[in-house]
Amino acid sequence: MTKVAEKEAPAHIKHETLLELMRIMLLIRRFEEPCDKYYRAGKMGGYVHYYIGQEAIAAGLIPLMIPGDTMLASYRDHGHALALGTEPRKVMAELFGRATGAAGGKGGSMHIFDMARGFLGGYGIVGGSVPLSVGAAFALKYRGDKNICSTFFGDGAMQQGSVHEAMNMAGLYKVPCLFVLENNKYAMGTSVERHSSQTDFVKRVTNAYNIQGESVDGMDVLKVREVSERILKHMRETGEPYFLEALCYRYVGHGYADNAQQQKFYRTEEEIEAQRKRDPIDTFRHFLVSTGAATEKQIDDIDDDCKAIVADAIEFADNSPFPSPDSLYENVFTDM
Amino acid sequence: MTKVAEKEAPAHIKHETLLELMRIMLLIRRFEEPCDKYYRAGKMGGYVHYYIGQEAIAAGLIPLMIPGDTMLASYRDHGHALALGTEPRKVMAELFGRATGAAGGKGGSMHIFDMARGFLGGYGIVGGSVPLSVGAAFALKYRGDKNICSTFFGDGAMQQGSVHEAMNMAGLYKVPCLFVLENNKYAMGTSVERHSSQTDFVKRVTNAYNIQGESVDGMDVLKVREVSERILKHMRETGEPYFLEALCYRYVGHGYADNAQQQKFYRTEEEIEAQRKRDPIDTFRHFLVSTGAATEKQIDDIDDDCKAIVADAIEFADNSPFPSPDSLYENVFTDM
Amino acid sequence: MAIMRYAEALRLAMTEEMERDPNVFVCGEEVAQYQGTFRVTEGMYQKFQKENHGLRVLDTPISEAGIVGLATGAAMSGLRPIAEFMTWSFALVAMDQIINHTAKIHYMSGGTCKVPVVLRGPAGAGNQLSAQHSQSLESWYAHIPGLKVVLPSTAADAKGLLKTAIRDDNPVIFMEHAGLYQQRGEVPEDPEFMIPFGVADIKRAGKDVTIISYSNQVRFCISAADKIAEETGIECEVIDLRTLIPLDMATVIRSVEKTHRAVVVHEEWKSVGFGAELASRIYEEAFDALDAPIERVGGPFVPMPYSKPLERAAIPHEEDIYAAIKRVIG
Amino acid sequence: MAIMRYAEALRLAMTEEMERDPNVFVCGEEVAQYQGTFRVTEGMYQKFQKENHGLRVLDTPISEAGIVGLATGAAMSGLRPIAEFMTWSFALVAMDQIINHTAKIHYMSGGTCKVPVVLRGPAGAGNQLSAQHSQSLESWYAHIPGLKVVLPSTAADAKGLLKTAIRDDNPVIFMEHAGLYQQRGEVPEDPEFMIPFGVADIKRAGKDVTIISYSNQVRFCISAADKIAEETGIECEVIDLRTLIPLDMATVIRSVEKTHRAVVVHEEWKSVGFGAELASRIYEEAFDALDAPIERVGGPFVPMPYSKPLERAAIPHEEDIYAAIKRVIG
Ligand SMILES: Cc1ncc(C[n+]2csc(CCOP(=O)(O)OP(=O)(O)O)c2C)c(N)n1
Ligand SMILES: Cc1ncc(C[n+]2csc(CCOP(=O)(O)OP(=O)(O)O)c2C)c(N)n1
Ligand SMILES: [Mg+2]
Ligand SMILES: [Mg+2]
Repeated sequence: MTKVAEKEAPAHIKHETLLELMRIMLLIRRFEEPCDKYYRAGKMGGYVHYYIGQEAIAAGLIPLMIPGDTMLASYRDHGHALALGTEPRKVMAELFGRATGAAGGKGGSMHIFDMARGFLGGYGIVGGSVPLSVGAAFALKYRGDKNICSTFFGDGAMQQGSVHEAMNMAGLYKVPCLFVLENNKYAMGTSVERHSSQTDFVKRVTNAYNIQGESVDGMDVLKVREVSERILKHMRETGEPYFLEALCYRYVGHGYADNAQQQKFYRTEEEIEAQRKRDPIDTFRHFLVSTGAATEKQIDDIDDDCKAIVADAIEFADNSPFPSPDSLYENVFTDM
Repeated sequence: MTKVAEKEAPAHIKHETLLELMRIMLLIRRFEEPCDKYYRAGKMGGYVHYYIGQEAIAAGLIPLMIPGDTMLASYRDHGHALALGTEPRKVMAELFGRATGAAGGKGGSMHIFDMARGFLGGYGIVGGSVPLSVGAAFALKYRGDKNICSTFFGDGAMQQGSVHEAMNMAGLYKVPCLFVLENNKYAMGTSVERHSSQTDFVKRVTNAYNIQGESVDGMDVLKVREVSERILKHMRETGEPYFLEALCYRYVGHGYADNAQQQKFYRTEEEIEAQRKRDPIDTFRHFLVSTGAATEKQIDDIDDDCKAIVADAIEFADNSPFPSPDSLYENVFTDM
Repeated sequence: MAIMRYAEALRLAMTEEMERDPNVFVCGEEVAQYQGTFRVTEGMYQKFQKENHGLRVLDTPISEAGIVGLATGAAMSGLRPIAEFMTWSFALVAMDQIINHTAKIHYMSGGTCKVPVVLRGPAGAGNQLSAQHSQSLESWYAHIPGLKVVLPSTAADAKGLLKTAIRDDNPVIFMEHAGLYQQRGEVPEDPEFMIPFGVADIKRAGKDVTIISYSNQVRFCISAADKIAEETGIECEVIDLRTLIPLDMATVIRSVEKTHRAVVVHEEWKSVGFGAELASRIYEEAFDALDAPIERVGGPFVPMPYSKPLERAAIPHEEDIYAAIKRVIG
Repeated sequence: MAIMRYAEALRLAMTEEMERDPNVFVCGEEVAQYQGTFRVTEGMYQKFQKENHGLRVLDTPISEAGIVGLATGAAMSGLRPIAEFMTWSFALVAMDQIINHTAKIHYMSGGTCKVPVVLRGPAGAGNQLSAQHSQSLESWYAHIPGLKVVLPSTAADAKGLLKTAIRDDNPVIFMEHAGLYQQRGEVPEDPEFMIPFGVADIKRAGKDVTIISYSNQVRFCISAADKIAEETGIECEVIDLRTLIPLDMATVIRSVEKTHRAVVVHEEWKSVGFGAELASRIYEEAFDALDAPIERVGGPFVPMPYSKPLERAAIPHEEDIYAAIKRVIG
C-alpha cells in the first residue's frame, strides 16, 4: 500500500476534521457515480466532466475558505461546489436542467454557481475563468479585505493566452489569487508532455510571473490540507498571489464521450490501473483505519449518509419542474 | 566614453562589414529623421513609430539572413525593412501613402511588406505578429529547410496572451523561430517595471517555454552581430527556437503624438539624456575611429550617401501618384 | 449648462460617479500616469490616488483579455468597473472574455450573478490608422444577447449616457469616437443628469425623409440634411439612436410613418452591419408605410486602407448621405 | 456516387487534397492521435505520419490564437493549412488573429502576400452544450472583408466545398454543423468534384414562396416546405446559399421575382444576423416584386440555455419555419 498508511494519525488535525474530509470526498464520488446512468437515460445532456480521482484537492482546500472568500472553477466543477457546501440537490437539479438547479437550469454541469457561498461559477472555455479570478481577487484587495480568491483549472489551460495575461497581472498587482492547477496529466487526449514545452509548471509560473508556487500530491487529502492551510495563512497575511500545482490523475474519461475505447488512443489501461491504486479515497480510508483514526464502520456510515444524500438529490432533481417556457427570456439582462 | 571604444578593431569581422553595419544604422537614422517634418506637413498620417536608438538591433542581426529566411516585425518596422535591403523609396512611398509604396499605399508605416526578401510584414496589434512567426518557422521545418524566421517585438508584447501561446508552441514543436525582444524599457508610457511581474525576460522565457535564450546589449551593433551569428548558426544546425532579448532604449517618443510634454508623465529628461550617451551610432562611430577601423571622413561619406538616398526616397515618394480610386476594391480577395 | 468637449464630458461623468460611489473604478492601458491616450482620463489618477491603495485609476499591461477579465471578475464581486480600451480594435484580443463571459454570466448563472461593467473607448476610423486599427464592430456586439450597446454623438449624450452606463447593472459596450473627442457642446451641470437607454433622440426634425444614424455619422447626416433642405426644401428628420441595445424602434417607426422614406447610416461596413437589422425591422414594422426601398449608407466592403484618398473613400461622408437621400426621394 | 456521412465526406476531401498537394496539412486540438473530437480526421494521422517529420496531421495545445497564427504564418510562407477548431465557439479566443491578421493581410500587403488557409470545425447549437459552447457567428465573419464564408448542409456539398476551400488562395471560414456529421448522402467519387463558391443550390423547387437558408436549418426548411405542400398545396422553393461570402444574390432574386414572398432562416440569433443582410438585399433588389414583408426566422435573443426544453425553444425548428411560411402567405 501507499506510504500514507505508514504514518501516525496527525495530532494537529482534529478527529472531526479527518472524518469531514472523508465525508466530502465520498460525497463527491457518490454524487458523480450515478451520473453516467442518468446521462444515458437522457436526464442530463451536454458535457458532464467528472472529478472522480481528484476529490482530495477540493476537499483538502475548499473547506478552509472563510466568509468573504471567493472561488471559481472550470467546467469540471461539481466537486468544488459540493466541497464548498452547495446543496447536492441544487447541483443535481442543475445537471437535470431543472428550475430548482443552482443556475435555474440555465447553466448545466459546466456552470454551477453559488453566489451566497462565494462560488462565482464554473466555466466552459478552457482558461476563461482565470482572468475573472484575478478580477475577483482584485476586488478583495481594492476593498482592503483579508480574503482570498481560489481558482481551479487544468493543465491544458496553462497554454491559453488569457491565463498568461491574468497571472502576469496577479503578480504585478499582487492580488490575493490562489491559482490551483489541477494537473491530471491530460488535456482531453493530449498528455502534458504533448501540449506543454515546459512540464514543470511550478518552474514556469514562479519564474515567469514572480509568483510563489509549489507542487503538492493532489491525491493525498491531508497533504493538500496541510499545504493549503499554510498557503492561505500566508496569503491572508501578505495579500499576495500564489500558485499551487496539485498533481493528480484523471482515471475516468475526459467527459461522457471519452469512453474506454476512445481512451486507448492516448493512454494504456496499465497506466490507469497503476493510478487507481493511488485513489485518494481508498488511500485515505486505509490511512484512517490503519492509524486508528476511524473504524471501517465509521467510514461506511459516512459513505451511507453520502449515498442517501445523493439518492435524495436525484429524487429531488427528477421531481423538480423544468424551467417555465417564459424563463427562456429572463436573465438576459437584469432589467429588460 | 563607453567601453566599446577601448577595444581593438575586431579581427574576425571584415572591414567592409564594419562599414556596412554603420551604413545600415545611418540609413535608418537618416530615413526617420525627416519624417516628423513630413508628418506635420500632412504627407504622412496614422501612427509612425521611430526606430531611432534601436538601429543596432536590426543592423546587427538582419544582414545575417540568407535566402529562404523570413522575418516579421511590429509596427516599429522601418528599420527592419531597411536593414533587409528593401528599397528606401518603397518604404518612404508607403509612408506617403502612394501607389509605389511597399504595400501599394494600403499598409502605411505600420505595415511594410517585402515578400521577395522574406519580410512577411509589420503588424499593428501588439504581439499579433508573433503567432504568425511561429507559423512561418513551422513552414520551414515542415519543408525541411535549413532556414530560420526572426520576429521582432517589444517588451509590452510580452504581456499578450498570443505571444505566450506562440512561444509554447515554438518550444513544443521545436521550430526555428528566433524571438527578438527589443526591450526599449517602455510600452508607450508604461515602464517594464510597471507592466511586467517579471522584468527578467530571459528568465521568464527560458523557464516558461524551455527555449534557450540570452540577453545582449542592443545598443552595441557588434555585440548584436556576434551573438546573432552564433545563434543563427546554432539554429540552422538544430532547427530549434531561440529567445534573444536586445536591451535598448527608446529615447524618442512612442510615436508622433508622444511628444516631449507627454513624455514627462513617464520619464525624466535626465534619464533620456543618459541613454543618449549610449547612442548606437555615436558609440560605433567613436569605436571605428578610435580603433582605426575607419576615418571620420569615411563615415561622413557613408552618412552623406545615406542622406542622399533618403532625399531621393522622399522626392520619389512625393512625386509618386496616390493609388487609383479603383484600387480601393482591389486586394480584398485574390480573385473577387 | 456648460460648454465642454466630448472627452471632457466623459471624464466628468466618470469623476462624478467615482465620487458618488466608491465601488466605481477605471482601468486600462495608459489611463493613469499617462493621463489617457486621448486624455479622456486626464487628472483622474491624481485625484483618486489616495483611495483604495491607489487602485481607483489603474494602469494595466497590454493584456486586453486580462483587463476585461479583471473588470468582469471585479464586477461579479460587487465593484463597478469601467475598463478602457485604447481603441475598440484591441477588443478583438479580448473577444472571448467579452462575449463568452461578460455578456453571458448573468444568464448562465440563472440570474444570480450580476456583471455591472462598462467597457469603453474610441471606435471607428479616421486619421489613416489603416486596417488593423480601424473598426468598431458595434453590429457584432449588438448581435450578442446580454450586452447593452451605446454610441453617443454629442458631449451631452456622452455624459448622460456614460452615467447611465455606470449605474446600469448589466455589461455596457460604450463606444466613443476619436473624431468626436474634441467636439464641443452644451452639457447640463446637474450631477443627476442621466439619459435613459433605449430612447432615440431626434437631432433634426423633418417631415420628408427619416435618416437614422448614431455616433460620428450623426453630424454628417445633419449637414447633408441641411444641404438638401437649402437646395430643395426637402426636410429630413435625423434620428440619433444613441443606444443600439436597447433599440428605440418606436421613435423610428413613428418617423417613417410620417415621412414614408428612410435612410440608415453608419460608418461601419454596410454589409451585415447594424443598418441591415434596422432596415429589416423597419420593413417588418412599417412595410406599407414605405414609398421606396430603404437606403443604407455604410463603409464599402474593404479593410481600411492607409492612403489618405482611399481612406476617405472608405468612410461615409456627407456627400454619400446626400446621394442616398437623393436616391430615396427618387 | 458513394453514400457516405457528412463527416466522412469532409475527411475524404482533406485526404484527397493532402495526397494531391504536399503543402496541405491539418492542425488542431485532438485531430491526430485522438482521431478528432468528432472523428472527422479519423485515420488521417496514421496515413500521413511518415511525411514531413510527422507534421501533416498535427495535434496542438489548447491555444486557438496560436493555432490560427501558426496556420496563417504557414500559409503566408506557401503552405496550405487546414486548422480545425474543436468547435467554432473557441474561435473567440483567436478572434484577433482571424480578423485583424488572417483576413486583412492580403489587403494590407497591397496584394503581395497570399493567405490560403482554411479554418474549419463544427458550429451551432444542440445537445445542451449551453451558453459558452453554442454559437456560430457566421454573421460576424460575413461582416469582415477578406474572408470567404462557407456552410455546407449535405455530404456532397461538404466534400465539394471543402475541396474548393483548400484550393482557394484566400482565407476561408468553413463552418460545419455537429448536427450534420452523421447525416448520409450521395457524394460524387470524382477527385476533381468541386463546388464553386458563390453558387446557391435550389434544394427544393417551388413557385409560391422562397425560403433561403444554409447549414443545418436547410433540412428543417425542406421538411416544413413538404409539410405545407402536403397540407395546402403551396410549393416553397428552398434555396441553400452554401456560401455567404461570396453571396449568390442572382439565384435568390430570380426566385423571389417568381414567388413574391420570402422567408430567411438561420439558427443563429435573428437580431443583427445574416438574415438581416439578406432581407435588406432582397428588399433593395426586388422591392416591387414583394407582396409581403420578408419573414426572418432565427434564434431568439438569449444566450443558449442548458435545460433541454429551453434549448429546444432557443433553436429554430420545423414548426417555426412552418409558422413563418404561414405568416408570409398571410
Ligand atoms: C478555448 C477552448 N478550447 C477548447 C475547448 C475544448 N476543451 C474542453 S476541456 C478540454 C481539455 C482541457 O484540459 P485541462 O485544462 O487539462 O482540464 P481537465 O479537463 O483535464 O480538467 C478541451 C480541449 C474549450 N472548452 N475551450
Ligand atoms: C493589442 C493591442 N493593444 C494596444 C495597442 C496600442 N499600442 C500600440 S504600441 C503600444 C506599446 C507597445 O509597447 P512595446 O511592446 O514595448 O513596443 P515598443 O512600442 O516599445 O516598440 C500600445 C499599447 C495595440 N496596438 N495592440
Ligand atoms: Mg488536465
Ligand atoms: Mg517597448
